[in-house]
Amino acid sequence: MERKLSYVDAIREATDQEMARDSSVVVFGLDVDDPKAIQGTTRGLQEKYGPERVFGTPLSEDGMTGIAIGMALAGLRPMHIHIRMDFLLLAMNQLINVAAKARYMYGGQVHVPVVVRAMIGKSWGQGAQHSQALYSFFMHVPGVKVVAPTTPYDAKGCLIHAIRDNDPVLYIEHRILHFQSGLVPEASYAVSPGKARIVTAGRDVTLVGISYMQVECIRAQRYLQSIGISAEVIDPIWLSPLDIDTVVQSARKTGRLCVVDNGWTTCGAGSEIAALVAERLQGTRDIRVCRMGFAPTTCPPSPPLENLFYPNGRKIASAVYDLVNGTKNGWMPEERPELQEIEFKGPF
Amino acid sequence: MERKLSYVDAIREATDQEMARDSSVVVFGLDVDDPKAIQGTTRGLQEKYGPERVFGTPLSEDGMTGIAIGMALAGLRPMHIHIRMDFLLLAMNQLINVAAKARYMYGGQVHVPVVVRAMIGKSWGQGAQHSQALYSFFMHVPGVKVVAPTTPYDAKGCLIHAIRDNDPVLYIEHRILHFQSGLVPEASYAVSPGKARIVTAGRDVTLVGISYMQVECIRAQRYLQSIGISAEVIDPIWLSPLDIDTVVQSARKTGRLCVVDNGWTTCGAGSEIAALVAERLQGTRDIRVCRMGFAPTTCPPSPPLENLFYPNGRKIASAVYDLVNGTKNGWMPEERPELQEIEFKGPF
Amino acid sequence: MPAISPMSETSSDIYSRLYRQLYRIRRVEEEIARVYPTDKIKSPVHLSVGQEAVAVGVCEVLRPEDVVFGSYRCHALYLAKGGDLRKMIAELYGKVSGCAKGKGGSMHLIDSAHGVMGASAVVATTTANAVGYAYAVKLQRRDAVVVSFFGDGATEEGAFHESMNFASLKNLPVIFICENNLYAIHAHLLQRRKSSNICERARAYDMRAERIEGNDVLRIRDRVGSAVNSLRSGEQGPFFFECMTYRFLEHVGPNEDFHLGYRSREEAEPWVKNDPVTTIGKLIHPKLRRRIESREDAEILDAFAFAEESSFPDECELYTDVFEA
Amino acid sequence: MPAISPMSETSSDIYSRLYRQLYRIRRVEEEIARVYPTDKIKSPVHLSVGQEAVAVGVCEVLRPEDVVFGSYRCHALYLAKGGDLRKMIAELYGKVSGCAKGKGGSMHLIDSAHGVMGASAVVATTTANAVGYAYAVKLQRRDAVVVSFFGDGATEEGAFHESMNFASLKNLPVIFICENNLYAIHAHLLQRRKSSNICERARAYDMRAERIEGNDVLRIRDRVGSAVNSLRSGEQGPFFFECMTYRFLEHVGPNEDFHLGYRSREEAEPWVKNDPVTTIGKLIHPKLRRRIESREDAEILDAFAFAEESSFPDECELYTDVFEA
Ligand SMILES: Cc1ncc(C[n+]2csc(CCOP(=O)(O)OP(=O)(O)O)c2C)c(N)n1
Ligand SMILES: Cc1ncc(C[n+]2csc(CCOP(=O)(O)OP(=O)(O)O)c2C)c(N)n1
Ligand SMILES: [Mg+2]
Ligand SMILES: [Mg+2]
Repeated sequence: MERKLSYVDAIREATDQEMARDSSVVVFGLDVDDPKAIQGTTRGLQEKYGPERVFGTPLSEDGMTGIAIGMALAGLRPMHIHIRMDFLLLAMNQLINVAAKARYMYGGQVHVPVVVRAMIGKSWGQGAQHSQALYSFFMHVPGVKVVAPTTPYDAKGCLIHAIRDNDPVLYIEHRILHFQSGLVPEASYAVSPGKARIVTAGRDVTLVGISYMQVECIRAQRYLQSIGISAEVIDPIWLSPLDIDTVVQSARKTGRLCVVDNGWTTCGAGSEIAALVAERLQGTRDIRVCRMGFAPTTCPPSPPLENLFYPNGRKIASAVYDLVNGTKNGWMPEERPELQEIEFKGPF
Repeated sequence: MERKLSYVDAIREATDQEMARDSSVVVFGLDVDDPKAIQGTTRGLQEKYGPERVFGTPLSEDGMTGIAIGMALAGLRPMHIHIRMDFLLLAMNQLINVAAKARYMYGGQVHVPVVVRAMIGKSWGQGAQHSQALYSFFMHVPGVKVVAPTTPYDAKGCLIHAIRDNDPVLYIEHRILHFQSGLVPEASYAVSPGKARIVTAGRDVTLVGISYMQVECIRAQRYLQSIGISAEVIDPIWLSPLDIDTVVQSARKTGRLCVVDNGWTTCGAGSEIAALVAERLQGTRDIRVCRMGFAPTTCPPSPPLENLFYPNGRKIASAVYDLVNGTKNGWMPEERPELQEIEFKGPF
Repeated sequence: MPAISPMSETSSDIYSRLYRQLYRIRRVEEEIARVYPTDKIKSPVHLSVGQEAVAVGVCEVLRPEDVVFGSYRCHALYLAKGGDLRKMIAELYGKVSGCAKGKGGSMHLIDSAHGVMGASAVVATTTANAVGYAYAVKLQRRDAVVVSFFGDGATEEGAFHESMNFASLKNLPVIFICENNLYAIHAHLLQRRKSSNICERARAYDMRAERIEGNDVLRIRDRVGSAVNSLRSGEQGPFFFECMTYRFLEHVGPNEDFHLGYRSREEAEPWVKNDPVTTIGKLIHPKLRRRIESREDAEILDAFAFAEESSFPDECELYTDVFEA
Repeated sequence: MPAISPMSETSSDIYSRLYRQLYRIRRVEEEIARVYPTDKIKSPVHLSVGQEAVAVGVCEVLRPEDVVFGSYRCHALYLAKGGDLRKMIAELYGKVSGCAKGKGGSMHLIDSAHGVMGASAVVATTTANAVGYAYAVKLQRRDAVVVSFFGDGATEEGAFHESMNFASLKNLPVIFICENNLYAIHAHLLQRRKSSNICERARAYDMRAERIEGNDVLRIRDRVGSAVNSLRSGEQGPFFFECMTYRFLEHVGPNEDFHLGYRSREEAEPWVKNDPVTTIGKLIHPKLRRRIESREDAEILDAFAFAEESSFPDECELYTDVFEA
């Protein structure tokens, strides 16, 4: 199973395989059928499955979300794609008031197997309205599942699960991750909720990185290694339902937890994970926690401010150093070129 | 200063006083000028200030929110009223993408002094779509202030501050609290962010109750008192910015923290407060935490299920008992009629 | 009375069927209003009293496999489309035998087996859902018509605009039924839009639109019936109908509300005089009518008894149906 | 060339003013496109090249105290309304001397001193803001006109519908300018709605609506000018104009995009032939024209130099402007 694919191609393959397997799968959203094909993730699908099953839409996020729900009620499995998660703010009513609640408020008579693909943007001065990752909103509300795969392998497996899941699933993609490539089996497979992944085992600290921050956590782990701090890096993959047990076990072992959100920290995934771990370990194990994420500001486009806005491997390593040694800004690693960010040119 | 007012009248008086004081204040929203006058909170304002400054609107939450922002950009101080917080889900784009970001993304050239009044409903089988309290969404995003007054005194003072504040403020009212009455000075005064209120001092546990749950926490405090557990009840009043210091000091003293959300707990205000307290006290004070809130389900209208869905004084007292004694369901107080819920007849 | 479009049955059959529905719905809601003060129904009720003609006239021309979506004011629609009466009353009582196991309440009636695909407490949300359902029906080559019911107020919501545009773009087999009762809660139409031109706006989406005056169940049946027939015969949708009607009782709750002053008894008078339950009743032989009424009365009594006797959901039900088990 | 509505100035003054603006905007964006590959501008640029006539024609009839709102494609509007050029380029460079201190970027240009009240990266959001601003202007009895610029795609959003309805209900002094360039990114108008009838939809909100063909700056100035005059003379709004125009370059970025295949060079040809920068330029004496051009060229060089030399925001700027200090 040595085949390598990009994250983009992994999404495309998952969608293709599911559409071939199940004629009830339909894919739509703004620009889904245009020459850019959503970064390539929908390339060729319309030619293969026709304009009834794959189509671009008017600019109507709220309406099209309600339409997706209606399709699902009629037995289809719609996938609604948004090139920016920020636009989901136009669709909150249908997502939260209808999709998340339909099964329950109709006493189980209906279900809503909708997949919402939402992309998180970063850099190139996209600024205030093209940079948000609002997954904590959907973790907060019962009735929606949330997944943020970071590897091409999970990108494919999680999307296949999401399409087959009989409940609404919010599938979050970071545009930088689109450029990652990795091993992806050709055969169809599902990565289902329930199991977080321990990416690297470690002794001294538990590092949980969400979405793209997973990459920065791995960088941090390398930096920390160089000074003898052993970090256990965990990728939760599914944020709702969340496999907290894996994190709790790790934290019990390391006694230290650092969660790095790919969003703001207040009422974020990191708050939830920190609170859960505190509740679960209190009285049995004294632990140290630290949350990182976006600066508590709007995202600025000016490059130097943008760099300050986001966490990165070095900042994470530095924070973990302090967590371990009880220092304050005790250490900041030198930039290591071989750990450089994946080269990409914006705007994305 | 012995004058008593209901929460409803406190809101009405605050609005009236500010409209008299500042001709730039305008009040609108669905049904603002109708015979029910938003539970009475807008009663008489249109007669007094005219239909240009006080008016009902079409059913257009998103548009009217954008319109409120435009008014604010032109120098008005709009107050936009929603009889159900659930409807804010239609206005998220303007609230989060525009109101919260305008000052920042325009480099301080503009500001958006909008007040959004949002009511939380409860009971009488309102069910899935008329029961949500989504304040954690707004705590998550930088640029919006959030307040959830629980007493008539704070209802007036916080609204006056909100109207005068030069940034967007989300003002949350629980419909049960509307029926509370209490001391309210007639003279104008502002209750500004920065200071949580210690409602009752205590030794053994810190009880933080948000919005209506403040009332249930006070009930719990009484129940606990009867078995010799002394609870310090704190009302944060302002959720963003949040006065965490007062909570941290109390938790340092009591060593135990129970936060009762008037909403779901996952990525909720309770998660944030618990995480902040853990971060602040780690290494100096070992504390026990417990979060309570809505059941992790959609709100059911059937009375017995509805009772299970919400925390109440007895359940809180029982959870705190366990927190203090390390037991599991160690104690559940007998219902005490004199602590009965405020009698009200729905639907609200 | 407008003529009945030719069909293979005597008009008296039609009259009695229409009357049965009109009477049934009216009596059910009168019974709800009677019981309401006892607090046995702990759910906000938005009664359709006065507006039954719209749901009845439309559903008269629908088949079981056709599908309807409604608003919180959904009792008439639910019943007219064939929704189970016992399950409806039990739902209002919050009983586990309710159509949503007591987890929906009065504003979210559903009976998928009879094509009642749900109702929302958030205005204008089910319109988009109906359009999506119609897209699926077209894609699946199913021979079914989808009907979306909503009030005049719903037409002001952005979701309405977006739904209209897409339905028109894709020529979907959906019929939009705007129940224009002149008010959104207590706000008159003309407080919310410059003119009463809902059909003009619908036409701006390139769809056929027609206003039906007078709360006229026969005309509604007639006009909507021909739209349904064209859809069945393969013509493309959508169609839009603005049905003028009037709410006799308060927006929510069991009482009259003329004392509030936002509308006058005089305004209501012509509508009450022309109450379809009475006018259609007059078209039927008294004997037959009494037979219909007593049958319905009995069924209604039975449904309320059923609701009373049914048990509340078990505690574990709180946690089921959030996700698939 | 349509006649100029009589005004107290020779048409040549008008031509040269229009040309100055058209040339200035075109050259600024050509310069942006030239610099872009160097990555000095780290901000997505949605260039107006080809569409300048709309902003220029409209702003020609506006006063400093009038106010405009735009979309992310806001360079032409910003400049036409008198926005500061140095601050604009500095903003694109992310410098603290930018109109938003480097915190807005290309999609959020603002110059409140000159009535440029902002631009949004989320389609159709500023339309509602413009309507709200117009409500305030009316309430404050201010003698100002508000103009909302948006693309054809924006008309599909629910926010558009809700904004139109309210502006019409309250007769607000707002002018809606739809820059119809036929595309939303790569999707043609007719992939997104059944027919090209934007004005009809506007009329369904009871407002005067008119389409202006041919990317014709003089006609735009003429027609919008008379609407502005009626508003100034106390007539009630709103007014709606659909200005047909065409984007020469890619949706976002500095290049052409005919190779993508979603539109053809043939389609573009007539628009390019009829490029207002050229046609208006022809109406001016070459000497005068060269004088205008060299003055603008100099100012543009200066603005880019200013941006280059300006410094980036200090780190502390990250935390300011979230709330009032
Ligand atoms: C999005 C939204 N906004 C506001 C409300 C509050 N509300 C409930 S019913 C109603 C009036 C709706 O009027 P209409 O659509 O004409 O239906 P009717 O009640 O007349 O049948 C309003 C404003 C709501 N439920 N949903
Ligand atoms: C609400 C929203 N949906 C989608 C997008 C992505 N998007 C950016 S520009 C654009 C096309 C807008 O077309 P139009 O309104 O005609 O303006 P134009 O770019 O042609 O000037 C889209 C869909 C967005 N920015 N905002
Ligand atoms: Mg109505
Ligand atoms: Mg366009």
